[in-house]
Amino acid sequence: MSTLAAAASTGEAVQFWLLGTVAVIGALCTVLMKRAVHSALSLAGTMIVLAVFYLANGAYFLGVVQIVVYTGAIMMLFLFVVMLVGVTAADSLKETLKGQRWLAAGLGIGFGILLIAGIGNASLKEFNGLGEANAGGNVQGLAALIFTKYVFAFEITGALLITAAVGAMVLTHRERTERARTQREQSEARVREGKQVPPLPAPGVYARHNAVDIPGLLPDGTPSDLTVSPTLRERGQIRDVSRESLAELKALERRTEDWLGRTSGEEPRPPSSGGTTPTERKEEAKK
Amino acid sequence: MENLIALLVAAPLVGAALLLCGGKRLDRTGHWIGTLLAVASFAVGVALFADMLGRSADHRAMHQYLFSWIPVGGFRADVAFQLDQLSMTFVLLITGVGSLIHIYSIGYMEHDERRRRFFGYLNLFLAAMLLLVLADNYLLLYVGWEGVGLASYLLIGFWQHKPSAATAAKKAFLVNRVGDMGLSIAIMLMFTTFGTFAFGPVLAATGATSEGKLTAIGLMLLLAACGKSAQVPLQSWLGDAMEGPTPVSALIHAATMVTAGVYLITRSGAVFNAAPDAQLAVVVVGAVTLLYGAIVGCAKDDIKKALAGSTMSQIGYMVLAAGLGPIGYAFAIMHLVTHGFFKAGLFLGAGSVMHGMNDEVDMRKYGGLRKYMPVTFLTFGLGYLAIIGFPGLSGFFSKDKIIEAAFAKGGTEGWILGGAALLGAAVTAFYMTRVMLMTFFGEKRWDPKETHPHESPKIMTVPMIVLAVGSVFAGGLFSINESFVTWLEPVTSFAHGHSPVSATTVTASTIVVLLLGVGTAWLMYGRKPVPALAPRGSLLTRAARRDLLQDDFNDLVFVRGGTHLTTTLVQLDRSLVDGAVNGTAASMGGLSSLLRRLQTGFVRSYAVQMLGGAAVLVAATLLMRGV
Amino acid sequence: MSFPLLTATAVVPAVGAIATAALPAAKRTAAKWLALLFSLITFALALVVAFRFDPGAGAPFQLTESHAWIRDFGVRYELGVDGIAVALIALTTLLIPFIILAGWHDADPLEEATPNRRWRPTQGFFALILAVEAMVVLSFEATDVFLFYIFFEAMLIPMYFLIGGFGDRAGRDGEEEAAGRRSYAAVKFLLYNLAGGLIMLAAVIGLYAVTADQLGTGTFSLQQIVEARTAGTLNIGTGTERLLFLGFFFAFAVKAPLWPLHTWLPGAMGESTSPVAVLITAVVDKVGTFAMLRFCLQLFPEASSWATPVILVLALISIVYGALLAVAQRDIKRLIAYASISHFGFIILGIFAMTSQGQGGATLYMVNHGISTAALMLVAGFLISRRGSRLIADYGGVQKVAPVLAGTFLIGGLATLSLPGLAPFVSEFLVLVGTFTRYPVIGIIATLGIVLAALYVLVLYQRTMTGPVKAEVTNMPDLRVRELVVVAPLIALLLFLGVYPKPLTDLVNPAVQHTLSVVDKKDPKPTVQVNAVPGEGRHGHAANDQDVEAAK
Amino acid sequence: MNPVYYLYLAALLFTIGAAGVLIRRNAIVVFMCIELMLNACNLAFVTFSRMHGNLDGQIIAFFTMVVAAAEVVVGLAIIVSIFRTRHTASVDDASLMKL
Repeated sequence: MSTLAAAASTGEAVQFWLLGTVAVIGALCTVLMKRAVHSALSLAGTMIVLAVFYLANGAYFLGVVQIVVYTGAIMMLFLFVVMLVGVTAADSLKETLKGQRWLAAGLGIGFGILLIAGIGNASLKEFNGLGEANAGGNVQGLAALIFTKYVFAFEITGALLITAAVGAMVLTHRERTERARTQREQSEARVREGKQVPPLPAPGVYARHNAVDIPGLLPDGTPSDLTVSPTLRERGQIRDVSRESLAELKALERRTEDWLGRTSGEEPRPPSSGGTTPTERKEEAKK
Repeated sequence: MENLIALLVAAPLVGAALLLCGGKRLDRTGHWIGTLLAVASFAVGVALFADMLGRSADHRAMHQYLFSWIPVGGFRADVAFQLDQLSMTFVLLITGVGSLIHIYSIGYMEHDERRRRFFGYLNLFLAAMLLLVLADNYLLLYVGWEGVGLASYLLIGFWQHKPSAATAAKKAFLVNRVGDMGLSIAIMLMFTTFGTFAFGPVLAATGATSEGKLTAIGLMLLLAACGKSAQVPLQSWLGDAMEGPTPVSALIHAATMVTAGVYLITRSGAVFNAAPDAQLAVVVVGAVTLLYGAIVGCAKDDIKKALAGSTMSQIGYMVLAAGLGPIGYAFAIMHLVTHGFFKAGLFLGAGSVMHGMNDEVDMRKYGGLRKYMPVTFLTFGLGYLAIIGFPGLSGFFSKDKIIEAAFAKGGTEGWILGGAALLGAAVTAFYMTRVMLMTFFGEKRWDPKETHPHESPKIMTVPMIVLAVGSVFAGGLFSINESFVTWLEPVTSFAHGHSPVSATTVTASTIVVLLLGVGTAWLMYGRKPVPALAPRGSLLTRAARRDLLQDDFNDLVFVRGGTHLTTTLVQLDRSLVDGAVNGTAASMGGLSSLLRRLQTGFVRSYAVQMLGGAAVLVAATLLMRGV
Repeated sequence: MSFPLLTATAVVPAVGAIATAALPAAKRTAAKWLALLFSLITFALALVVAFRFDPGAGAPFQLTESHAWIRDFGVRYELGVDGIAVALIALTTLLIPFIILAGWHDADPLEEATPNRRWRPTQGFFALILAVEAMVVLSFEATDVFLFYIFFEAMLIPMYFLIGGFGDRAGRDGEEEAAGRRSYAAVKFLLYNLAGGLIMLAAVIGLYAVTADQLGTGTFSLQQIVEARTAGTLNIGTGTERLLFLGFFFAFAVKAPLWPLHTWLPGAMGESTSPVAVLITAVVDKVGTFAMLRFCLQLFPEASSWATPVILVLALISIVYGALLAVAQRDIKRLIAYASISHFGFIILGIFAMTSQGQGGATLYMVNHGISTAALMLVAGFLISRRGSRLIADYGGVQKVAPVLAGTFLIGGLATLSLPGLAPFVSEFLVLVGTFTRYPVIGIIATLGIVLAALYVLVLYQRTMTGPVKAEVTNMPDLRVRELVVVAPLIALLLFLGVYPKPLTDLVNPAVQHTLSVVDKKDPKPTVQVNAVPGEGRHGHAANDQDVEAAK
Repeated sequence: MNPVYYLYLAALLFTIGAAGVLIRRNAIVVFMCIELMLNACNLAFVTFSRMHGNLDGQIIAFFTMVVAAAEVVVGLAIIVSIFRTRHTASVDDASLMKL
């Protein structure tokens, strides 16, 4: 489709209406989603849609660049940063500044209306499509322009990019101001502040469970939070298996007793939740 | 000869400068210098007088042009003197009486450590007064006018440690200032009307001027005269002015300064002749004052205040006469001169009495002094006879003529004025007799232990004698074939009035009322002893003791009202005018603190503002395209 | 190009200011003498100016100097003097030496307060005074509106420091209290005048725009603009002219000060030391009235005659209002300040009466008021420095203790109430007559001022000088030699100008006539033509013939 | 169907992005919204280039992308460093501009 008609085909119309709605929804989600991750993803969606529109508008190069640079690079950068920063719980959409939301909504709507009105009353009737512009191929056309007419701008943007890269490095690079503390100093500090002198206890119960998300049990069987990483604690992803392990302990004693031939009451009922059944374990024991 | 005129003024002026700037080294000789210069000025006056007599009546006026004083555009005031018969009369009176009083003061002020300054002030007064009567234009006259005011201020307040004296001085100056306002307005009117304010042109051009303007000028001049001559309604200062040393009262507040108003009116005769309404006002003021002063004089127990009242009333006579027009001017001046003699004499007498009674002024504490101070008694008595118009003495001639002229005004006015004048004569006789009796007759009401009344030294008595002689013979001398009138006629234009009653009737009636007054006085104060403490007295008496409540009125209206006004204005200035200014400043501050609210520091609110700005821009561009 | 006399007159004090300021802290007395020397040199130069100036010559401005300065905006360094300017320059340069002498010890308390090597209040004080002199002189000389504006504004800065920095230690309550009030007064002075000045700046720029629009090349030169007006090449629209006029007038009315823009004056004069107070009211404020006469009237004749009624009424209010408030004051200096307000009312009245008497009188008034207020205020300053209080109630019977002081004080007071024979009478009467000839009612009301003046002066004198001697006053020394040297010449001058003001009037009259011709106003003719010219046939009378011509 | 609809879409997206910038407190999300706005602009540019039949619009869009990339890099770096020091990514907490 080297020649692009001034008036769009019906196919393009259908495409516009479908993808347009998607784009708008994506944008709205970007704004309204609680978690930054979701915002980023919906933004990426919108951008892909835009890429398609670029293609539809005969900007093939840009369309590709849009996908590569934006959805490829920039959005990934966003996601990285989100991971770096926003892992914590989603930020509430509750407004703190008084009247900020109403102002924003009012101004936004007003602004949009103004823009649309502007576009509306601009007489944009004649469309001479990109037919001859893209005649020699879109990329070639762009290249020709960039390296002749816009060469200086191009160079400057290059400089800008380099500066930006360097700037980012400078900003994020943490300069170590004082030398690292030796282990001795650390331990001394620990002793001095007094809490948790020995190393933190390991997670898991008696080495039967050693998943990081299972807290260790204190002698009386109550789980201790010290044993799991604070991140998991924050996310509320701790599995509490203390009661079940106690039940298993009981079952073990029963088996030893009837293996010694002492009879007793009814079968101990296996714990309802999680874990493996004692029958399986019997088989294990047999192996 | 003309060039001597300036000398008249210069001599005392030099004296004043010497004595006031001379410093302590002149303390011993100061008073002699002052007196000498006063006498010198008198001598010059006599010389000029002789020269003037030598000429024919029409060429007696002399002029001396010194220099152009204020030339601005059409406005030209010169320092130039004019010495005609009228001025001459005044010059002789001022320098003559002035010199006498200088001599008298040498004795009177002997024990005052600031005597040098006193004489300096006296000389200053002489200079100013001479300037007043010698000026050939109204502005220069105005200088003298205020100059005498200043001198009177300084001399009334001479004993400044007495708050009463300081207050009296201030009062005198202020009241005079009100009059001066009138004079200055009159001068402005003349300038707008005639384009000049020199006597010659102005008085010559009155014929060609609308009566309205002349009336205005006349009334303003009258206001000035009222201020200076203590005429109703501006008379309130004269009584308090008696706080000054007695020679001052004699010279300034009896003989010379207070008569300046009469001079002004007589000098401006042409204006008044052409403005009957103004003349009427003058007459009314004169008549009212002569009665007012007389009544006040009757009630005062302070001898000087009584005399002050009489001064008011006598000047009332003069003003009345001056208001009568050509038939009166000459007699006004004549009475002025004779009054100068006998009233000065009376005051000097009073001063000598106080001198002997260690500065007691209350007549009720006098009594029976005639044998202790015979000379004073004699001179005072002669002055007394003169003022009440005892036949043959000065007052008789001058006052009698005025009464005649008052009748001659004609119509009901004539009758009213004549009647007032006659009544005044009766009251004059009454209060002067009262003073006489209370002071020199009756039993002594003073304590012989602390007061030892004694005759004053020669240097004081001699001037009194001279003045007494004057007050006896001056009147007669003047009226020998109307010599005085003919002398003044070229200036004041004399006309014989046709009075409805014959001269003899008037004379007879004056003598009758005179006897009446004396008789009543004798009945009240001569026959029965005078109480040493003033009885409560009738309502009129009490009112008269308080100057007929004039001061109370002034106090209520001007002093109190003025104080309130000024204090409120101060408040307004602080709250309103300044408040407006500070208010603007404060409102600016408030506005900025309001704008400060916009700077929340929250990025997002800034963002909102940015978006708003963007929206406005877009809207603006759209509108531009729309338009 | 002859020797730039006018520039020299302004430069000398400026150099003096720098030199004085440069002296090291130890050389205090040297600084004083240096300042005095420079002020005297300036006075001598001013006298030379006065003699080189020829009133008879036709040119409105003489001794002119003109150099291009800011070419792009047609700003020129243009100096020139007419009679009025000469008189006022003479007054300024005459007063400054006396001010310096009177303020000989004003900075000493500060020296004792902060014994610091770098801190040099004495040098600062006198340098500031000289700086003010330089600026004032230049603003009297400038005939270029922009040049004038610069110095008109710049003189605020040294004045601000003089008011805020140096006070008489006579506050009722402690020094820091007084310092607070002082700085308040100084700030008020500054803001008030700056506000006026900024409005004027707008008007100045507007004027430039108009000239640039109509003459092709914009100019600030007074003479060019006046000539262009008369030639008809420049005619400012009525509305514009009125706006520009108001812009100029507002600034000058603040400086003058005219009711209701007067409230900064009592504070400034009350809190500052009396020499500085004299500097304010006798020198700096004169620039305002002078500028009304030179710029407002000559640049905007129609607008001035349009605004005249309102201005006259305001001036009238100032006269009566100032006098009444003076009566009610308890503080000697504030009383004198309000009296000055009343007097400035007279000056403005005379200027806008648009008669030769009125404007001539107003000019004389500026000079005489300068001298008389200086005399009164400086003596009051000596009095205050003796007793250490500004309150009238704290005095009494001084006349008995210090007769010379009392005498000089009385003479100053009498001059203030314009007693005939003293200089102010001449000017005040001229103003009154000039006003009366055109506006009789206003003239008559203004004469009330005479009575009120007598009231406040005499009340002041009575309360302070007369009566029984107060205990605190008993051992008050009389005037010292330095103080006599300050006061005596002023009093002599008052007397001389009161008796023989002709030199001054001859100096001023042509300038006034020129101004009137620019404004295109004539003196009203007397209703009755007196055939007899006063004093005709007198010898030595030819002197005033040209005045006759002037009047016709 | 008239390609001008692309412009309407661009306007809509731009507005949504702007509103997002105003509403969201999380700096990262704010950044995303800015990206959204930029993309909207790009769409408009591309559409314009189609209208005028020359490639300049696309060039501009291209440059916009580059600039956007640079901006994102620096911006995110800033966010990271801020988060390190203040342990938050909320723009409201960084209100040091207010004194």
